[in-house]
This record gives sequence, C-alpha cells and structure tokens, in this order.
Amino acid sequence: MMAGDGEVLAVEGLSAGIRLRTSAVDAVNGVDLLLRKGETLGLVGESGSGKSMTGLSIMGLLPSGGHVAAGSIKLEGRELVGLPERQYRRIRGNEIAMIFQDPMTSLNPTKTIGEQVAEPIRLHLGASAGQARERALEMLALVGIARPAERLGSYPHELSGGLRQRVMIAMALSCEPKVLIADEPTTALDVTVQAQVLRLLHDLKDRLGMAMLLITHDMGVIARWADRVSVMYAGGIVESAPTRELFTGMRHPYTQALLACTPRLTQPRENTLYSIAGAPPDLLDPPAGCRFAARCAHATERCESEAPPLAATRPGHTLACWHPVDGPLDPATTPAQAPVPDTEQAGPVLDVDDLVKEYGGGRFALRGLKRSVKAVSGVSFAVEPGRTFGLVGESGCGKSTLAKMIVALEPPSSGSVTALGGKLNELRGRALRRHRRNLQMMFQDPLDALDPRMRIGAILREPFEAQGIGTAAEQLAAIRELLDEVGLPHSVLERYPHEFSGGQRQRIALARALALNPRVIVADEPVSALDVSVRSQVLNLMKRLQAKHGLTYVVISHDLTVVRYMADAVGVMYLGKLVEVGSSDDIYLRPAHPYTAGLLAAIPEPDPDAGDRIEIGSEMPSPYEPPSGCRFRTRCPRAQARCAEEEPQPRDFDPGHSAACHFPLREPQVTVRTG
Amino acid sequence: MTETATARPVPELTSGWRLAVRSFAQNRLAVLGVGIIVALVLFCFAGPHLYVTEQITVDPVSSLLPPDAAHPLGTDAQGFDVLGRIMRGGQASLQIGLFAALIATAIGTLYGTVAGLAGGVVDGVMMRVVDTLLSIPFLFIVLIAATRFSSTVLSLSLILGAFSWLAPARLVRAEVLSLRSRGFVAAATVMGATKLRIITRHLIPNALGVVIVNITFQVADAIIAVSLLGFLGFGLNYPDVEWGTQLSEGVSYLFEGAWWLIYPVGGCLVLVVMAFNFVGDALRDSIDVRLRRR
Amino acid sequence: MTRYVLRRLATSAVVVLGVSLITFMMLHGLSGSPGRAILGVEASAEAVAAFDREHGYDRSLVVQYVMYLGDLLQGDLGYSYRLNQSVNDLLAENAGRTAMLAGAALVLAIGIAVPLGVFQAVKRNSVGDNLLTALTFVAYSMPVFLLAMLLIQVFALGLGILPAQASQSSSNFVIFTEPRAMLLPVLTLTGVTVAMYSRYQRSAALDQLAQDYIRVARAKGLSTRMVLTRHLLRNACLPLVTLIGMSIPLLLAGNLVVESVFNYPGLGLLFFNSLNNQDYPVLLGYTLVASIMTVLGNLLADLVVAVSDPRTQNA
Amino acid sequence: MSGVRTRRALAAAVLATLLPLSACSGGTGDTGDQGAAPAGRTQGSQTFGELPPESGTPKDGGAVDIAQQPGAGPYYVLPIVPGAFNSTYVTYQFQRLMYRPLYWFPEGASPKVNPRLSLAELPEFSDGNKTVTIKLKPGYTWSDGNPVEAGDVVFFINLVKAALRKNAANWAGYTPGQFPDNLDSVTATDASTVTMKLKEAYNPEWFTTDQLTSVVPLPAKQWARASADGPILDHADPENAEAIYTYLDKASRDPATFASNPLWQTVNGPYRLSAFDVTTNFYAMTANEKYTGPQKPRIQTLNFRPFTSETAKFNQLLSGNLTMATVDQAHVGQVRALKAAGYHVYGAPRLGFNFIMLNFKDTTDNVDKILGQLYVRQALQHLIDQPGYIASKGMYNGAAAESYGTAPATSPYASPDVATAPYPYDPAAARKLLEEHGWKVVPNGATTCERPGSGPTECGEGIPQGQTITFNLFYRSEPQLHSAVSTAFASEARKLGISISVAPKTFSFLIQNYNVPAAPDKAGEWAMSTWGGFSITPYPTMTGTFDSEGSGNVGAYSDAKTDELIRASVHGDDRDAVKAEIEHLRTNLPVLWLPNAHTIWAWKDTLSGPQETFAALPTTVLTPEYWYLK
Repeated sequence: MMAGDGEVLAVEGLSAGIRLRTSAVDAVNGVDLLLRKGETLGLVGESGSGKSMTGLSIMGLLPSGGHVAAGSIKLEGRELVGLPERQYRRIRGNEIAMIFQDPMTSLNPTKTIGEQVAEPIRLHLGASAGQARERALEMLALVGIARPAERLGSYPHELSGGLRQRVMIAMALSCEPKVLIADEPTTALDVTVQAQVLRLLHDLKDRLGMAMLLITHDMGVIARWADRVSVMYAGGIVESAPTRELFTGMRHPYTQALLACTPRLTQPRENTLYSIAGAPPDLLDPPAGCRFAARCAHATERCESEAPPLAATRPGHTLACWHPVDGPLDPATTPAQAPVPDTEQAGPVLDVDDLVKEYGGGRFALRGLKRSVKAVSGVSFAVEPGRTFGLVGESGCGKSTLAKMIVALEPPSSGSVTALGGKLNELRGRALRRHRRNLQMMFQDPLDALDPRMRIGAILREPFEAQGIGTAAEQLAAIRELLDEVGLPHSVLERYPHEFSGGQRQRIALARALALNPRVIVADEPVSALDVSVRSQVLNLMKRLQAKHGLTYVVISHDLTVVRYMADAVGVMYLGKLVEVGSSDDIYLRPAHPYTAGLLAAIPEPDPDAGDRIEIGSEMPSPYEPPSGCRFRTRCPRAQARCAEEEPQPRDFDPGHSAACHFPLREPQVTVRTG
Repeated sequence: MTETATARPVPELTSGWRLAVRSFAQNRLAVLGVGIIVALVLFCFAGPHLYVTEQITVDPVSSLLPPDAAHPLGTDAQGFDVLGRIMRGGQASLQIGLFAALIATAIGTLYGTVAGLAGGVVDGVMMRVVDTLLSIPFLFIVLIAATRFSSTVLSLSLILGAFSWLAPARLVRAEVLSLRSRGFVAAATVMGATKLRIITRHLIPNALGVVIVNITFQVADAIIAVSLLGFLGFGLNYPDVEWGTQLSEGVSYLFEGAWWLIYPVGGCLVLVVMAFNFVGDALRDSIDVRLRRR
Repeated sequence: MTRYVLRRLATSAVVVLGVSLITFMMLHGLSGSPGRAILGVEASAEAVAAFDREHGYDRSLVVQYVMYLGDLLQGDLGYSYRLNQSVNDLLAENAGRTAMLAGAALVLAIGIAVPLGVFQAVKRNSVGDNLLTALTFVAYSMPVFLLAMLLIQVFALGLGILPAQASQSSSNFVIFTEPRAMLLPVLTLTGVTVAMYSRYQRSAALDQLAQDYIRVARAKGLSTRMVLTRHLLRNACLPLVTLIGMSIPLLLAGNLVVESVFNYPGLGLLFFNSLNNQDYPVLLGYTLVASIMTVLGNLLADLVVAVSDPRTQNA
Repeated sequence: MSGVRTRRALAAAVLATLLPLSACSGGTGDTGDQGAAPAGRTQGSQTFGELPPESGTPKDGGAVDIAQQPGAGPYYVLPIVPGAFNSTYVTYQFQRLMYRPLYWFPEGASPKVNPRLSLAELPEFSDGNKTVTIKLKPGYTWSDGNPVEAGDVVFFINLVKAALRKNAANWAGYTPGQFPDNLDSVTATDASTVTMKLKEAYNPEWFTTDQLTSVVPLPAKQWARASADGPILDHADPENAEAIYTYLDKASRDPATFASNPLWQTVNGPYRLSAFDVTTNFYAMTANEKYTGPQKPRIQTLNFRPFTSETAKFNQLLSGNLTMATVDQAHVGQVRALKAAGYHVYGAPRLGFNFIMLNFKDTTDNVDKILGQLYVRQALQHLIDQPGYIASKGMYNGAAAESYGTAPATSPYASPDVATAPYPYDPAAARKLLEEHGWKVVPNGATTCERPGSGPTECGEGIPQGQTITFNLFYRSEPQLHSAVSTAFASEARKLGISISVAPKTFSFLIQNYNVPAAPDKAGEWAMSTWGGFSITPYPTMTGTFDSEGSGNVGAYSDAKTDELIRASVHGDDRDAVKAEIEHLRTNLPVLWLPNAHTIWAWKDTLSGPQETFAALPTTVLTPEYWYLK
C-alpha cells in the first residue's frame, strides 16, 4: 500500500506474541490495518481476540514478554517496528496517543489532573510550566469539563468516571496527535455517559483532523461511530469493510454470527437469540487452518487445514474466508421459544413493598464516615407467577441492593418482601431457610459465586444437603438431570470451577439455582460478564428453563437490550427510586419518564442507520446526598423549579404503567392513585 | 478482560490443589525450599539414628577438637560431637518453631475467625486488642516473659506462640471478611445453608490457604525468635540444646578459631529459615486463587 | 481529613491505654511488690508488707492501676530500685544515642531499599533481580546476631579494618564523630531491615507497575526513568511508609541485639542489662515507651500516607 | 566478725574487703609463695605466665583503658557498702582508688597487710587482747588539705553503727556480734590515735586482718552533714550519725551524680572520679594531684570500660583498644596472639576457693535431707573430675589449680593437703557409697531409696522409700566456664541416676536471690548454685561463712564441730586452730570443691611499674599510682 490518500497509519502483516514461562501466546497474527486522516476505524472482536494487543503493538507498549514477531507499522510512511526506544518515545503521546478502558485506574491517583494533562505538553512541545498549564486548561475546556480551572488542582478520585475519561481524552489529545487509539474507551462507563464520551471523541477527531482507531467489543458502538470496521477473531483480521457495507453485506460467517447474536431492542421476544456454538480457540496452540472453522456452520475440511488469506473482494472490503456468506442472517430464521405457560395461580408470587435500605453507622462509622447512603428508597413492585420482571438502571442506582433484599441476603431498613405468601423479614432461622427454596439467585460473576475449593459435584449437591433433601443417590440423579437441563456433560462433576469458561460457569450457577426447584429466581446481571456469543446461549437457556418450569424471574441489568428480551414487565431505577414501571412495551415503546427515554436513547444499536437521539447529560449524583425533590432533576432536560421542591409521586399512564415525574413525556391517565 | 485469553474449551481434569501443587512445583525456589526442609528434618531427626553420637555424657577431655575423621565437625566445649549436636539442636529448634507456629496459628485463626464473623462492636474491640498487643515489641515481651520461665521446648513454644498469634489473627480476619462478601457465600445463604455449614464448608476451606501460608512464615519467624532467645541466654539447658544456644556458646570460642562451633550451625539456621520463607512465598503465590483468575 | 486524624488519635489513645494495662499487669505479676524491691531481699516479710500498706501497694488492682496510670500521665515511668534511678532519667539519657543508631540505620535502609525494590520490580525475573532476591532472602532469614557476628568476623577480626565495638562515647553524635566505629552496628541493623523493606518495596512497585496509569504514562511518551520517578515512586512508596511505621517494633528488637553485641550504650543495652538484672521497672518502662513509639510511628505513617495520598484526604 | 563473708564472695570477682595481716602477733613467717605449693601432685600450675620486670622510664600523664568485668559495674560510692552492691569491683577497683582503707592488703601477691599503703601503723593489742590502739601515720591528707585523723576513723565507725541501726543489710561487712557490735568503745585519744575497747578477747591476727581491714577513714570535716549545704554535725550523737548516713547513702545511690557531686571529690586516694555513665557503667578517674601517699600517681586518666560479654571484651583487647583486661579461660589459647599484639599476660589463682554451693534448707523433694547426708556429698564430690576439668579446653584450659578446701595452697595457714582430693574423681566409688546406703542406682535413670531409715546402711533420716535424687543447679551465665562445669557435673550425676537440671542466671542475680540468709523465702527454689567462689582474707577462718549463725552462710550449712572449730580460730591465739578448721571443712564438704581458677590479666607492654604491683592483679586489687606509660 502506498502512503497517500491521507493515509496516516498503515499496519501490515503484524504478528505479536507473548512469551510465558513455558509457552508462548500467539496473540496477534498477520493483522493489516489502514487509518486515514479524519477517519475512524473500528476494530471489533470478542475478548481475547487480540484487539488490545494490536493497539499496544502500534504504541510499542507490549507488556513484558510481548514482542512484535513480524510485520510493519508505518506512521506516515515512517517504519515504527524496530524503532529505537528514544525515538519511539517522541512519537508516543505526541503523534500517536492512546486512551484505555478503565478511567478509574488510568490516572495516577496522587497527581493532580493539571499535572497529568500538562505532562505530555511539557514533554513533547517543550512548553514552560505556565504554557503547559494554559494548554491543559484549554484541553479540559475542549473535552467539555465545566470549570476547568478548578479541575486542574483536583485529584482523580474527586472526579466521576465520565469526567476521568474526559481527562484521559484531554491528556491524549493535548499534543494533537495524528492517530488516536481508543481501546474500549467507554466499556467501564454507564450507557448514558458512554454516549457522551463517544460523541466527544467523534467531534474532537473531526476538529483535530486525527485518525482514530476505535477498539471495542460492542457492535452497537461500531455501527454508530466507525467509518470503517475491521473484525478480529482469535488474533487475526477476518473481515474489513466500510461500516455500512459490513453491517449490510458482510461476507465472513463470524461477522454475520457476531452481529446476529448482538441483542437489539427490536429483538422478537418469542424467538431464541442467535448464538455461536463453542468458544474461541486456545491461542497457546492455535489451529492450523481457519481459526473460526471449529465454530463455523459453513466449515469444510479445507477450512481446518488451510488458513484463508486476507484478500480484497471489493475495493475497501477485505475478507479471510474460504466460504463467504452474503449479508446478515434473517432474524426469522431463529426458531421460536416455547411460550411461557400461563399459570393458574392468581396474584403475584413476589411482592416488594416500599423497600428502603440505608447504610450508615456500623462499619462505616468506624472509618469515620457518618454519612449514610440511601441505596434504596421506597421501592414497590409485584411480579406475577411465570413472568419476568426486569430492573434497569445505571450502576450505583441500587439495583443490586434491591436484589439482595429480595432474596433476604440483606435485611431492609424498612418495607417488606413477600414471596409466595411468606414475609421474608418476618421469617427466622429454620423457617426462613426452608422458605429460601422458593427463592434463588444468579450472580453477576459466576466464578465468584462458585466456591473455588469445591468440585462441581459438591457445588450442585450443596442445595440438597443444605435443605436436607434426598439420599446421596437421589441427589446424584437430580444433579445429573440438572446438568442435562443446562446442557453440560456429566463429566464436569469431578472438575473445579476455574476449569470452565464464563458461559459454562453461568450454566453451572443456573443449574445450582434450579436445584431446589424454586419458584422465583433473581438474576443479578446474569450475562454482563460474558462475551456476546456466549451471552445469548445463557439467555436462551434461561428462557427455555422458565418455560419448562414455570419460573418467575427478576432480571437485573444495566443492559436495556437484555431486559428488553427477557422481561414482561420492567422497572427503571434511578438513585434508589423506581421512577417508572410498566410492561416491556410500555417502557420501551411508550416511556413516560425522561430518564427512561434518555436511557433508551443512549443505547448504541448495531445499526449504522439508527440515527441520533436525545441524550442525557452529565452523570448520576452521589447517593450520599441525593438531590431534593425529583432525584433526576439535575440531569433532566425538562426540569423546572417545582422538581427541586416537590418529590413526584407515581402516576399511571397505562394499565400497569406508572412513572414518577412532574413533567412526563406523555399525559398520565386521569385516575388518581389512592392510598 | 474478564475471560482469559486462553479459555479452555475442553477442561482438563485438574483439581484446585493439584493446580496449586503444579504451580508450586514450577517455582524452583519453592522446590529448593521443600528440599532443604526435608533434608534438614531428615538430618535432624533421622540423622542421629545413622550417625550415632554421645550427646548426654560430656567428655571434657575431648573438648574443642577441630574437625577430623572421628568428628567431622569437631567437638564443642563439653566434648560433644558438633555434627550430632547440630542434629539435636535442630530437633529442638524445629520443634519449637513448629509448635510455636501451630499455637500461634491456632489462636490466631480462632480469634480472627470469631472477630471476622462477629463484626460490629465485638470485632472492633477484638481488633483494638490486637492493635494493642501488636504495638508492643514482640521480642521485648517475649524476653521479659522468658526471665520467669525455665526454658523447655514446651515453655519456649508456649511463650513464642502466645505472643505471635496477632499477625495470623489479622490475616484470618481479613480473609474471613473478604470471603463473607464473596458470591458463593451469598449463594449458600440463599440456598438455605446454616451459618455452621457456611463456616465449615466454605469459609474454613477457603481461608485454609492463607492459614497454611501463614504457618510457614510463622515457623520461620519462630525459629529466628528462639535463636535470639538462645543467643541472649534464655535458651534450652543441658541436656537439651537449640541452635541459638549453640551459637551463643560458640561465640565464646570464636577467638580460639573454633569456626566449627559457629558456621555449620549458623548455616543450618539461615538455611532452614530461608527454606520456610521460600516455601511460604511460593505457597502464597500458588494458593492465591485471584492470581489464577488473572 | 480532620475527622480521620481525630479518629486515628482516638484509637491510638485507646491502644496506649491498653498497653499501659498490659505493662501494669506484667509489672505486677513479675516483679513482686515494690516493697520487696525497695527494701531488698534481706528485708523481713513484715517490713515489706508494712511498706506496701503504707504506699498503697496492697490495695486492689484497679486502684493500683489508677495510681500507675496517674504516674504515667505525669510522665513518671517508674523507678529502678536496682540502679536507683528513675526510669525516666535512664531512658532519657540513652534515647538520643539509640535514636541516632536506629535513625541512621532506618535512613540507610530506606535509601537502599527503595531504589533496590523498584529496580528489582522493573527488572523482574532478570538475573539481577533473582540475585538480589536471593540475597535479600538470606539477609531476611538471618538472625540479627548472626549477621553481627559475621560482620565482626570479616571486618574486625579478619580484615581488621573496622572496630568490633561501637563507640563508647556518651555523646549523642558519635555517628558523625566516630563514623568508623559505628559502621558495623549501623550496617547490621540496616542489613536486617533493608531485606524486609526491599522485598516489600519490590512487591509494592510490582503492584503499581501493573496499574493502568503506568501504561498511560508510557503512552504519553515518558521514558522509563521518568515513569518511575514521576509516577511510580511516590505511589509505590506509600505502602512502604505504612510498613516502616509497623516495623518499629522489629527495628527496636534489632536495636536491642545490635547494642548488646556491639556494646553500644543505648536503650537496647539498657534493656539487655536490665533483663539480666530482672529490673522489671526499667524493662516495662522501656517496653511501654517502645510501644508508644510504635503507636506514634504507625500514627505518623498513616498521617504521612493520608497527607501524601489525596484519596484519603476527604475520607 | 571474721572470715570471709559469703555475700561478698564471688568467683572471679571476689568481694572480700578484709585483708590479712600477718601482723604483730603470730609469725607470718613464710608466705607460702606460689612455688611452694606441693608440685607434681596437683593438676594445673599455680601461676600463669610470667611477670615482666619493670622497664622503661617513668613518665607522667597519659590515659589507660581498663576493662570491667561484664555486668559488674559499681553502683555505690560510700565505703560502707550494702550487701546488694558489694563486690570486689566496688571495693577494690572503685572505692579503694579514692578512699584508702586503714589497712591495705595484699602486698604484691602475698596475702598480708601492706604497711606501706596502710594509713596507720599496725595496731597494738593490750589488756589481754581486749584493747586495740591504732596510730595513724603522719602526713596523710585529704584532697581538701585536711589531715586524715583519728576522728575520721571514729566517724566511719559511727556511720556504720547508724547504718546498721537502720538495716542490718546496710553494711556488707557485718556479722551480728562481730564488728562493730564487739566494740565496747572507740575513742580518738588524740588527733592520730584511736583506741578501741573490745567486749571479748579476740585473736589479734584475725581482728586485724578480718575486722580492721574493713575500716575506711572518711572525711568527717566534709561529710558529717545531713544535707548538701548543712552544717557539720557531731557524729557522736546517734541521731546526727543517722541523719548523716541517710544523706550520704542517698547520694551514694545516685549514679547519675557520682562524678558531679562535690561530696565525692574529697578523697585521700590517688584518683578521683571524673565521669560515670549510668547505663553502661563506664567510669573514668583522674589523678588526685594532692595525693599524699607513698607514690604520686603518674597516669592522668583511668578509663574503666564496660562490656556485655567476655568475648566482646577480649575482642577489644586483641584489637589493641584496651590497656588492660582480664582474660577468660576460654581465651587462654589466644595468649600467644595477645603477646604478639604487645601484651604481657600473667595470672594466678585468686586468694579464695571455688565451689558448687549446696542449699541445706531446700525442702523441695527432700533436697535438704539428702544433702544433709555426708555420704551423699562425698558421692557428689567423687563425680567432680578436677584434673580433667582443668585440662579440658572447654573449661579451665589449664588455667586453674586443684583445690579442695577453704584456703588455697598458697595460704600460709593451709596444710599441703588442700591440693589433695579427699574424694577424688571416682564414679564407681560414688555408686558404691550410694548403694551401701540403701539406694538402688539406676544409671541414666532414676536412682531411688530402697532402705529408708537412719541406720548406717540406710538412706538417712527423713528420706522415704522411693525417694529420687533430683537437684537443680543455677550457674553463672558468663563466662562460659560455669556452664561447662555445671554441664559436666550434671552429666556425671546422670550416669548415677541423679537428676540435675541446670540453668544460667547472672552473677548478681545469683548472689542476691540464691542466698539462704538474705533471701530465706527463696530457699525452696534452688538446690545448688555455682558462680565461682569466695575470696578470703589471709587469715582463712570461715566465720560468717560456714558457722551456723554466719550471715554469709549462703547454703545454711550447719555442723556442730565446724562451729566449735571456728570459735577456736576466732578467739584463740593458736594458728593450728585455723588449720584444724580448714582440714575439717575439707572433708566435711560444706560445698563441693571446684578447681581454683586463675585470674589472668593482660596489659600492654607500654604499661609498666614495680613488679609486685602487677603481682597483685589476680586478687583484682589495682594500684595504678605505681604505673606509668613508657
């Protein structure tokens, strides 16, 4: 490739590996990338696909043991591979800058923001301290930080995650680099903030005329913000194309599958989610042929023995596949789920009434923190048997605390939970333990939820033992049945949790939750720790089991698409309050609360044509001192004086659809709630 | 990245302990440490059966003989064969080290577990007690206590154990606190497990790693401490001996050129302490589950 | 911050009170009645009983503890009947020399351990790191007295280039006036602490090296040296500050051995001599002071960390 | 008061404050010099090394560094030393340099009064040995210019009486009924004459060497006050004397002010204190320019350096940082190196005897009953291999002499037999003794009494059937020698089924706590102890030490015949009485005899002086005024 057409960065045949003590990981294998001025190249792939390693290779910052094995990286025609460290240093942060995933740990905790932003300016531009400060101020203003002069003296911990990521961006852009590598820049942020940051990056890229390499696992982010996309799988690029072309006319079966299993708001709930069988190959010992062959529906013998080269099929569209497909999968091809049977029982199986949880005193008091945290402030809802109630909200809104109170892991400060007619906070000891059978939980991190010292057999047997159910033989039989249900072979019984992949672990956790034949399962972020391709497997399984056993789910997630797919009814939480409750359609199609609407607007849809929507500004305030009146008012575009003075009460908009807002997006029903 | 880059699609059959053993075995220092410990234990406890020497009856006439064929490491002031003496002294030093470590760990584990489980005010008070005792220099209080006891293997173990349970107590408490917040404990609670069951099936097995690691360090520390006591004149008395006392006696003859009274036993002392430290370090690395997750 | 400081002061006070209770109990349990100590072994039991009654030493333990505490609050640590000196005077007289010795060793140890630990962390698993790790392991595993003996054997007896005994001068500043005589004691004390500190510093530096901000700093184009000095050092030293605070008891214990081996007139030697004389008022007086120093050291370390680490400032 | 007080005794560091005088009565005759000991029959020589002749030109000025014994610093200035502070280090190496006794001993290596260094002419006894007249030598003055007068002697005696009235423990030299109880009156007949009237007639030789040697004239014109700036009081008034004593005693117990308190700067000895460090015991003395004795001090400064261990001390010696120091038996092998480093080395047994002390009052496990049996003591003595111990490199290393009695072979009073073992090393004999008395001996096990009863073939009174023999033995922790000896003894005993558990204690702790008369409530805690031995006065009667009433009878040994013999020694005029006493004690075993270790000194060859002043070193008596640096 010639340097021209505004080509800034050209990566060709890049291979990088990491030497371990006894083995070597073939992390990046023959990657070609091309970045043009003013353009965003999206690099997408699941975890472990080598995206980050590619970015780090370009920066010359591979971790210890890492090395570039082959290939070339040219910055405006200048070869970077093999460049002496002293010269590489002049490029880093100056001509190529990078921002990383976690803004919480990416800033030096003991230096002020000002110092950190000024550092590259002084280093590369030879600015004086005063000049650097001026420039830092300018940069902070540029990335949209209010009162930048005050922020200069702040320390990172005083800033919210979104602000920190803005600081990171300011720092990266302070020398106006030619190339910006953004490695999962928003993964650690809430969805509303994610949208803000991505927009900022996009605007700045245009303003500064940079080329941006946007590394992400999220097809939605790619669809919205990238001009061109390269898809990575197991260390190699499998397909590259302009964004629109990739989403509408992808050729690689992996690209096709990846897009298919990315959940959308428009996903038909009655159909199963598309999922990719198996798991990515072990890069310690990669397969000889196409690395996707083992999971590919179109694979032939050739695929397993011969690796397809990356070749241009059309100008600007390259592909590495022997058996290309054509365009996206038809959603209708996925089979339908078994319908959830209507249960005969009337009345809710779970009734949450005015739950409040405040932390304070106790352990915090010992540390000198007398302030109390109002984690959950008066939440009420009910779930019908066999239904799924979804709870959404940004991190820190009290979702998890609520989940713990529902399963009686934490006592509420006030209010009550009634499950199957039993008031949990009135039950004690044996009675409570017996009652727990009906109420199980799935945790976000299945590895954390499985005792690392226990074999799977013991883990699955534990519910029976804890409840004193059955003889050893009966327990074993039941366990085998459970394994069959979650699709795991019986041989797993002898193994330990760390030997499994995340998806397999979540299956085990689900099997355990099912063991006692519960009526209700509370799933707290059941798939957020999983990769997209595995995520849909677990969600499908959950749905299937619900249908089979008539389970009632409470699904808690920050991911609105997951809840959209799973839930019949949805509650939206904000700062400990349930601001809107309604049927799934009510919430997703007819939101009344501005917050709900904002959340929905922030979701990056994996569709390049989705277009722009209203976004919520700023970030959630501290739960230590929630705003008076309506807690959302500080971020609400519709807020007025009344919102600060008066706390809005829930009002009905549709049957079963209520929202607490003074100035809702829709007119409420006239009926006034009593009591 | 929550998933490792090398997720195994087909799980191999390895147990947690076996994995720990394997990663432990990959640590050359650890293997060396175990080797040294085994060798020294054999040397001290089995050695006297192979290399039989008189260690009870003194032989004033053959005192302070330099090494020769009959006495590979010479003799000491009482005419005891030094090689045999090191074995005998090593028995006591190792025994005291181990007993003291076990006593300290037992007390510490119990205390830390109770504090960690109780929480709240009880925990606060219990931890202030630990803070208080920790702020008193260990050696000072042990020496003061030693002025009032006649030194035996048991009394020294008790004294050392009685004042060194603080670190394990803190460790275990911290571990219990962190384990309590782990998902699998919550899962067990949700499935209706009793407190007792959670403690015995989850907390204790998981805290065991920390406790075992602690024991090895504790042994190393106790061996050093008892050698200090011996050196300062509070060690074991005839017919018993430990390495610190041996060194202390040897110092008197340093000028006589009686190097064989100092260097062999000093070397053994450093070796065994070092070996326990090696093993402790490696165990900590290999048992630490978090490392495996990364 | 103020809240934190106040809180920390309060817990420290509680700990000191606890220590005083322990020293009181030990004093009471070990040294017998003050009457016996004052009147000597020759005195009759009646005379001792009369003395104790007269001075309130026959009253309940609680009352006696309150008396003891009252004395402590007035700064009275007790009286050595053996040396016929107040414990205060004895400690005050020797504190300076011990502080100089321990201080010099501490400064030296930190000065060596910090760069050493960082170097090892940066060059992790290199030959140099392994070599130094082995060396620190040996030093860490060596009882203080053995190190002292080795140094004496090599430098004083073998090579004959350094004195085998510390300076005997009563000046507080012998480290400056007679540096040669102080070299071996200081080195011995440094040797044991440096091993501990550098191992700790190495792992602290490794922890920090794994942090994202280090990668960010390198991505800014900073050289390794700049990354280390501008970003890593301060954060990697904060845990060490805490460790130094906590290692004061060890330092004092090492000091005790070093002072006895090198015959250096200081608190350690005083303690050693008092140990042999079973002079419990001195032993426990010093123990109390050492504990308070430990508490203060921890407090100071925490405050230093709090001041240097902005994260704790608004806690 | 007579003989040796046990409390002052210590092996290496003996405390006797008494001195012998072969004075007026009783022919001193042969001093039994070292060479006179029956050669060939004893293991170990009587002296170690040789005394170098005086050499070089005397020169004024300079400083010498003298090593103190580990852990034996002086803590009391007033020459009326309480028991708890008493040791040779206090009296000989500290006080005597500043405050001269009325009568000085020894004379070189000879155990007799040194008339030249004494402040008075030898006393005259009259009135059937009931009146003693002491004539002070003219010309002796205090450093403030006042003469040393008869009144200063009376002042001392009045102060001693005041001290003893407060507490009998206030003066280590005290034995009830003896000095000063035995004085009917004491008067300063004129400025230079003191007349004492005694209540009973005493052996003049004993009275001079044992009682008058402990009299130290004190500067009445400076010290006879009750506060720092108080008026000079009449010390004849007991109330005044008590007030004065209280004041002086208090000042004496405040080491921090030793060097600064003007009180102690009034001296009549060749040196005065110039520095004192409380923690380390370091002290320094500077020459008293006003000294009026026979030899003005030449060396300006004496630095007495403290040590924590023999090894540390030797270390400094070898590296040339000490002018003089004692050399422990463990380092005898290094004498050649010392000589190469420019030291003279000389040693000899101190004037005294060494032993393992037995506690006849320890009722624990019937120890008192068992030790009360002579045959048991004989058996135990049979287990001690003196020649072997002396030869052993780990013990005496050749630097000791065999000794089996209260007087060393060098004593003119001792029979040649003292170097002959009454019960030589013979484990078989020991076993036989036990078996003959009804014990079932189980080697390496537990020997038990099979035939209780008090008959000649039975165990003895109070010993029940099945009784085992179990002792504990505390030994002095430093030097190493004591540990080796104790271990060897315990090892031999073990072979006879006698269990002896050994443990170290410091010297000062031992003599204070394991001492029946001084610490009767601790009598049950110990069966045996060894810290060295007693030093004795030249007139070696054991009054106070082995008589039943003796205040220094550490082990509470009680034997009617001994009491009778001691009475004869003290009151009689017959030298054979003391010989008979020595011979009886030798075989009756009030203690178990150990070899008499040499006290070995090393000093730099740059230090010189008259030969006999160095010959006195093994007695730990220093006369540095005669020395000079070449």
